[in-house]
Amino acid sequence: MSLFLIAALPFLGAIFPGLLIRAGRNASASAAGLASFLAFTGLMIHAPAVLRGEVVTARFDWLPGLGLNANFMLDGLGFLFATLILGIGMLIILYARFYLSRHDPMGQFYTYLLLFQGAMVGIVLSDNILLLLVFWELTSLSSFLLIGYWKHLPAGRQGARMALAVTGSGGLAMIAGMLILGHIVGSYDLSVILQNKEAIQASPWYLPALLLILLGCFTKSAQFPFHFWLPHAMAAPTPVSAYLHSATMVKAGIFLMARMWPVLAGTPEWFYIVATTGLVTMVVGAVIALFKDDLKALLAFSTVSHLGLITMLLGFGTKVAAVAAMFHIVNHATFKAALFMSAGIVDHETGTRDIKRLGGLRHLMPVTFGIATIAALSMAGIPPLNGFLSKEMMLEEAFHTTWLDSHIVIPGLAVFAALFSAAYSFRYISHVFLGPKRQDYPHPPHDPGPGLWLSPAILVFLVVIIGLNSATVAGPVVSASAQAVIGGELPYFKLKLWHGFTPALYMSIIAVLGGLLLLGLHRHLERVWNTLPRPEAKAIFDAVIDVLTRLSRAVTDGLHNGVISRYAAIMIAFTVGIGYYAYATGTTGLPTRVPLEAPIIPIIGWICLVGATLAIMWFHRNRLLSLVLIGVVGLIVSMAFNYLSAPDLALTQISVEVVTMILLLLSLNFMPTKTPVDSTTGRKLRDAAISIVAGLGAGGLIYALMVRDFAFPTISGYHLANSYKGGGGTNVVNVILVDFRGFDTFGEIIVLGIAALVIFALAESVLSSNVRAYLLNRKPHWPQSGDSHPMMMVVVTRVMMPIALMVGAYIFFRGHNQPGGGFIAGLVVAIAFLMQYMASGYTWTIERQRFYYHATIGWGVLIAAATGLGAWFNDMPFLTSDFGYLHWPPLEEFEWATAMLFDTGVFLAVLGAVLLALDSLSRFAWQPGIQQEYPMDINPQRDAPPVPGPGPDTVIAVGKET
Amino acid sequence: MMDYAIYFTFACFGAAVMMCLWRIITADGVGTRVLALDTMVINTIALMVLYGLLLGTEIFFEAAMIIAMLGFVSTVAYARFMLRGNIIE
Amino acid sequence: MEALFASAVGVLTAAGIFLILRRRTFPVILGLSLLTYAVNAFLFATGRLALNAPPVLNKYADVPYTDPLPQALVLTAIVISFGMTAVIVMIALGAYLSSKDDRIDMKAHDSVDAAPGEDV
Amino acid sequence: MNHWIIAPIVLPALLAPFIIMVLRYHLDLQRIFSVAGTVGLVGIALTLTAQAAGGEIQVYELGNWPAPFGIVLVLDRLSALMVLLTSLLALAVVLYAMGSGWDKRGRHFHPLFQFQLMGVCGAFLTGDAFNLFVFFEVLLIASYGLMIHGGGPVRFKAGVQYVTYNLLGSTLFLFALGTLYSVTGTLNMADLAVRVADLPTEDTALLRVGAVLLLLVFCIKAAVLPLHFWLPASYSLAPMPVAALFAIMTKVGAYSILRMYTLAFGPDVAITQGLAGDWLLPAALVTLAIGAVGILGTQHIARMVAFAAIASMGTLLIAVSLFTPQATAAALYYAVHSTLAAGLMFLIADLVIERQGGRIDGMTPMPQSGLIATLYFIGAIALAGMPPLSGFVGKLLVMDAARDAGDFSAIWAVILVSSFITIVGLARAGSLIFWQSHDARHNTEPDPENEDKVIHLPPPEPMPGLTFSAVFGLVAGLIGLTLFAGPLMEYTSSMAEQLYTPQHYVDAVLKGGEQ
Amino acid sequence: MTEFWEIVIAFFLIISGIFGFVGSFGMIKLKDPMSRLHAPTKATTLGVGGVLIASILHSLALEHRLSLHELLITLFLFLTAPVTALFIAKWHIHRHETPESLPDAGEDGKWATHAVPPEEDAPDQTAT
Amino acid sequence: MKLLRRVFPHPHLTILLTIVWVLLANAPSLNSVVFGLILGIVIPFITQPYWPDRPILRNWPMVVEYILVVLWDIVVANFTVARIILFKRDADRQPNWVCIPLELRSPEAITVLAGTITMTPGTVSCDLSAQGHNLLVHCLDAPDPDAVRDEIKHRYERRLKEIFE
Ligand code: NA
Ligand code: NA
Repeated sequence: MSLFLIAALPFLGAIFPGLLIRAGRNASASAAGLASFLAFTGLMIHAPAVLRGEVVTARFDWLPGLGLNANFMLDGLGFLFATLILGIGMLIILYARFYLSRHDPMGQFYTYLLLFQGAMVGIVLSDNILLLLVFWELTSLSSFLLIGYWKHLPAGRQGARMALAVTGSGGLAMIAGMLILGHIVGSYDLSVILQNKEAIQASPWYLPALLLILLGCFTKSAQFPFHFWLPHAMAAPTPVSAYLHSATMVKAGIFLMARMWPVLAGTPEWFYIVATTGLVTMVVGAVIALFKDDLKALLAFSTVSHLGLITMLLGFGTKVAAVAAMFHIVNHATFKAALFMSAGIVDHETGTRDIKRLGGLRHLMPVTFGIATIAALSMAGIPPLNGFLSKEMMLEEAFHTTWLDSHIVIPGLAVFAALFSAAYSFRYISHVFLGPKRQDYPHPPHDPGPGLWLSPAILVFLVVIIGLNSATVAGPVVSASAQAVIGGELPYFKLKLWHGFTPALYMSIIAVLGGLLLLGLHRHLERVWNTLPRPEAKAIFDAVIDVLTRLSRAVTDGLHNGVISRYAAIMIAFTVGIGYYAYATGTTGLPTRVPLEAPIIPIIGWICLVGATLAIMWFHRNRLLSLVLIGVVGLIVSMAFNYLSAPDLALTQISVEVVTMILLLLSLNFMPTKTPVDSTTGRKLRDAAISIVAGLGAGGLIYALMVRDFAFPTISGYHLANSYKGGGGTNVVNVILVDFRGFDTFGEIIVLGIAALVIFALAESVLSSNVRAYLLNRKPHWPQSGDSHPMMMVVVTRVMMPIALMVGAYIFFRGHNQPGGGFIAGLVVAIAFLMQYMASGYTWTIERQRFYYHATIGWGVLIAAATGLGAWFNDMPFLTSDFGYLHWPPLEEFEWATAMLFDTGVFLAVLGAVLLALDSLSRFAWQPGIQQEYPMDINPQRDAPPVPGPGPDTVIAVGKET
Repeated sequence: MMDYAIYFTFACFGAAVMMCLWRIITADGVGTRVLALDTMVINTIALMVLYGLLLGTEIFFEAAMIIAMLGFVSTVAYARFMLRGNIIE
Repeated sequence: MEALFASAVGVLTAAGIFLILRRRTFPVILGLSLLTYAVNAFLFATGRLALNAPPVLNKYADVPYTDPLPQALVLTAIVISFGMTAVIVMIALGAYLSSKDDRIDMKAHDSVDAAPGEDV
Repeated sequence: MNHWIIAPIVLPALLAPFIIMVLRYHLDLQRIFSVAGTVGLVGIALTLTAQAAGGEIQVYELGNWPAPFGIVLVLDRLSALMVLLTSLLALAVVLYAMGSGWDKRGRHFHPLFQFQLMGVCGAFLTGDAFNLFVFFEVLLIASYGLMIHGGGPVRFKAGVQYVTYNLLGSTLFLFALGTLYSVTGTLNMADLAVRVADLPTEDTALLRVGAVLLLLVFCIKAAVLPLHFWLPASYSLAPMPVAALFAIMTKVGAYSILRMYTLAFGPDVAITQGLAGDWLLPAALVTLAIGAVGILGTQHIARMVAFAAIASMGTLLIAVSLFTPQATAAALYYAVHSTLAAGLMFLIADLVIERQGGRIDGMTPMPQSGLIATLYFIGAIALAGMPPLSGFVGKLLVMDAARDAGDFSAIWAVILVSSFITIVGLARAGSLIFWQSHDARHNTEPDPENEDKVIHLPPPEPMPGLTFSAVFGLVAGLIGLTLFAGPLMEYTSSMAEQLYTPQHYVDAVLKGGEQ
Repeated sequence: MTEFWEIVIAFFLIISGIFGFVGSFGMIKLKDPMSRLHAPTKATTLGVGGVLIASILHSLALEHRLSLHELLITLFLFLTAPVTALFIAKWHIHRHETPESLPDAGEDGKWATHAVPPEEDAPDQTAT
Repeated sequence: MKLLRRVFPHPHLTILLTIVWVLLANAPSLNSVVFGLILGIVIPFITQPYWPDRPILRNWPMVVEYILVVLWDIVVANFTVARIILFKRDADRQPNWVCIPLELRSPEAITVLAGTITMTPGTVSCDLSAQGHNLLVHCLDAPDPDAVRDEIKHRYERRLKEIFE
């Protein structure tokens, strides 16, 4: 079976349990089991070859550009781990089927479990370190889901997050380490990397890479000081603990150390970092385990301790130690999984995992007792069980290892840890199963059905078989895997019970006897232990995360505090700074242009402009006054445009000015007319400083630009030359707008159209909310005068509006050749209608309105677009124009140009947009029942006699009068 | 001769514009300010026509005309705002 | 003339930015208008200043023309900023009317949860 | 004449007014046309991508005026891909907006949506600097309307801030364009490249100012610190489908940086040396860091996703700011990923907000929580750059590309530490939202203090099938991005190669010789 | 001949300058707001009018073409200035005058600006 | 006739607009007259809803006479007022309100009257009475308000009555 399929099967299998859960829990579990079984079978097909020392590979180029490829290989090491992962996985699936309660979503469980299984298989089969990283992080993610499976338990959530944070961060460090490694070697393929020991260890980046990769391994394998997450992960359902913390997740770190052993090990750095960490972890875990009352916590710390043991072995860097490590991996997986499962059975049956509440179960649960006892004795290192064998090997290796020239440290501490290990193992047996029967179990306990005990029983069987017959049962696998780790000639070793009276044997005896002694003294030791100050890892971790979160919150909220003026100030200051930097790092030439002289009129204009601008700043709290002053500025700016040969700009500016001012007045009607003092003097000074610097920047920049000639001929020379020839118009600005750069104009009218739409939509939204009630009941800023539609205004408008329309038409028609054009015409016409609005009021006017603003905008855009599209019929690009002349005797010739049609679109869009915007704003002031019957309030000619009340002739029918 | 007259008139209207600005800034009521702005607009129209006269061009005519038309609209809008609050009712 | 023009652009920019840094919507809008004047003038002047040389072709005489392109760009810019101003005026009004507060600043934790699609 | 090039602009530009005029009162018809238009856009984008894949750069001369005098649209691999990305995201968003009923919580959603697409596509396609400004404005003003769609005081206020900040940006854009025009006398990007290369030394200071101002404008769009302040509030307070669409807007900024700073002010151009490189990289690093910190530091899911968007822009810009073909290829891959991922996460945030409110404090269990939690998990994986999704691939690509940079260790450190903070933040939020809501303690004791804060939510979406298929579509996109990382990376490499040989672009636009 | 026309044109220009100046000067000099209102009419009529006439004469006499479009500006000003003045006067009446301070409005009782509809006792308009 | 009225709602306006167009075009060519006439017909047709009634000018010679009188008065008044502003001390001036009872009834006529008063320097039309029967005028310097009233009624209102009513 292809390695791809073996790696993919668990993932494919993950889909089904979730879907099949509707068909029942058995279906779901069977699907999960089947997937594991198929993968396991596939693995076993390769067993003969692998045990012969061959390496099975499968390669697929996923992302060759990066070197991230789906390359898999199966060697002895991978085979050992894959077998454990899949084999124990099947047992867990069986066990979980009976362990989980009716309320637990089992489909989800199996999905997560298989995802995790797939990730683990992926890690051990990867022949590409980037691919390995992918699976590595996947185990963090899937274990997060598994640990947090019981989402209603706070402990589960926190444990899951802690596990993710710790192992995930290690994984991130590993990314860096792996990238460095790949960089040194020039490939991310493991098989290549493993050939390059010399290059790697000679590289100056060896130590960083080593540290980063080990960080990943240590966090994953719960090595001190990252060991604290593991006990908290025990909040997960027991099948999860049994799986993750015996054979799989925590072994991933071990696996990787073993995997990289050929290229990373053998240096002093490796020895001191890895061996020391392993040693410390082994001791610390063992000591803590003895004092844990929670069965699973006890097992968790024992796991920490045993992982430390394996790590230490790998850290020794000797070949025999590596063999011992491999062997202990197998042994630990078997007895620890069995222990977790038996602890789960106890929990399941008695309702508690607290050792203090247990005891005397041997009579009530004999099967469980048998399983647990054998497994625990193996863990304690009692012959003839498998735990004894590998522990012997460990002690033997420890005895021969010196640490900083000391012959004592490692053997001493190893014995010390073994002693504690024996003690907690004995405690597990004696305090749970031995002793008198109790009356106060939460549930009356009895042995479960075979569904629950079958899995641990199989494992315990292995424990015994390996112990008794290690060379044949475990020998081939251990050899094959050790060979893969060592990468060369295997050292001489023999897996057997009796090696003679070796130092290890004495050390073992000391450990077992000492362990019994410790168990006897447990009560007293516990008292001492409880008085010792010991840092609670969870509290520290929580505090760190809490500080991190608070700090993040403080930084985030402090930085993004919603004060836009600060945002703007930062942006402006930054812009000026960067701009100045860019300027200062370049060179500037001397002025090349003779400046224009400044006669009196521009000087007066300048005085007025600057005076008005300063006055705006001074009086800006008086909003109406500042509007008036803005009008002055606008007037002078447009005069300046006029003066400086830009008549089109002047026309546009002044018309836009008026409409803008009307919009502002309309909105000011609903807003406060005064701005209160909000800023301190300090703030004002700061703002003034920023403003002045920015002003100097803008002014200085334009001055520097204006006094120099263009370095190249500008493209507008072409526009001047071709405006008439190619565009048919003499007003070059207009021809640019509707022809050369008509596409800009197309975008521009769309902007305007969108603006109107937005305004309309916003008005709808506001008016359909409860703002409406506020608007209806609001009082005006100040008392209103009578006579809202004075006769003179109305009469003058009757004449002015048609004339204004005429002017609009004129501006439109001449635009192509003289200052003007569709845009200005649109504004002028809009203002003409606005005049009518102001004269006779909104309701009266709107009733007589014959066109719809939405449609006007739409037509405008469509006509403009259609003009552009018309060119397609001649197979010319969008907006290609044409023009010509018509001759109707006796009239003179008329020019026609498709650009005029485009300009018509502009005209309509502008007209519609301005009117829609004004219309939307006007609706804010609308009051129900105001039906204005007449265009003017006072009209002595009117037939109807005046109604008493409101205005003489006004029919302001408010409320009841309608 | 004519040039001197033009410059004289320039000076007169220039001074007028500045007086209007002075009035806008210093007046105590908004009405006067609006009035001053309106006057300023009218003076500006004169200045523009004058400038066109000086240069012998008609290019400023449209601007002057549009300003004459639109100055009215904005003045009315200001006044309506002060009288009624709502300028389109 | 160039100095006058440049200093005017500078003053308009400075005043505009000063007002944009105020804390109510209305002065900010005024500031944006001033800044728009400034940038339009700036853009206009990138074609260099010229007197009595409007870019309207004269069929009868060979006269100088100023650079028409910046004028066209400024025209586009004026129109666009008009649309933008109209929109911001309107949103500011909507914000004021629905919260009775014309402060432009928000709180860091403001969220729309209280009433999606509704007003408080 | 290949008229397809302008189709992504003209189609929405015609569709929107059509909807306004004819279908103003018929929401169902609006929806049908809007979706049809978006599907059409996808089709057009696919056609364009196919046309561009060969490597030929096509130029569309609007009005039949030759470059640099008229405006040109330019189709190369990069612009084609960005248009395709836009259209795909848009399709998901429009389906979601319909399914969730967001499109009827205010007026004119669909026209504004179409106009937004027009603006974005135009920005990607244009070859003229001022026209780029115009399209920026089109997409901005449409975004203003979409951002405040649905109304409400807080949203309006955020809208004011958003518009204000962007108006400053638009102003800056004009300052930059004016300066560049004034120095070089042209607006066409290709012509600009030619002229910048020949610029006399006395004008370099002014040109540098113009170039750097332009860069700042794009950095505002791309939300680079310290110019990112507009983003958190506007994205988190916009309707979530709209925020999802906005995921493409930041990419417009990144695209523009890449375009201008490879074409005209490229790494080989002496005059503009050091303008982008010197500070953009540190700024991008800080952006990433602040984005990550924001993810952990917020209490609202929408705001969290907004910060995630900032963080992803940080990563993207790290790659951009290296200005090497390899890094650019990585950046482009990451851009596609982060657009889809951020879009996805905003939609998921909406699913959550509509059912539970957006505060990250696990109030009550929500309907369909299992499915949504799964989706959230997927989205979080994508955003955090965890395997197996494309975020991880992208992150690896960026880190790998940074390897040759002098300060690669700093880059790696920031990326990895930020990833860690992101993971912690997303995990925290997810476990509070989806898990803690099941906590017995929370369900049994009603909190009297929060009684008045009870959130009254509208009924969940009227067409859940549509919303979920939109979300699934984006998930599928991310998966596809991961599976086909190899070919995609090849394609982005070819895009980068095209970008770093600007002469082809210049030749195509200017037909080999200027004037 | 040209010189004669130049003198005529100069005359009109000077007249207009003086009246333009006086108009704005009045606004500075006159103290009460109502009186200030009289000032701009000078700028509007003879001020601008003079320039316009000068412009018409200039094109007619010196450039020998008929250009009357300046008349349009006059037309606009004559149409609009009274309305402007009326509004500002109404503002003044509204703010600074009372019915008592003004002359009697005859049979109509009040001047229109003061003829405000009586305050309704806040009808609840939200209901409608 | 009805059709004609609908097509030409305001014939005077049509004429005025045509003139405006010709002035705008600044070239009294056939082209501009024809074009102006077309617009002069189209535009009143569009704006007709806003000008529902149809005022009639009865006495054309009087229109000319009125215009001449007003222009003359404007010139004279300008000088008078300039003297007041420049040379009269503010304290010596006697500003005054004048109430002018109106015989005119047509809004157009009243508007023309009020406009005339405003455009002649020295007087400004300030308000109408509540039902439009009196006009309030402010005088810059009027020691004798009644004289002002009589002159206005005599010089302007009388002529306007002949024109409009
Ligand atoms: Na035109
Ligand atoms: Na064309």
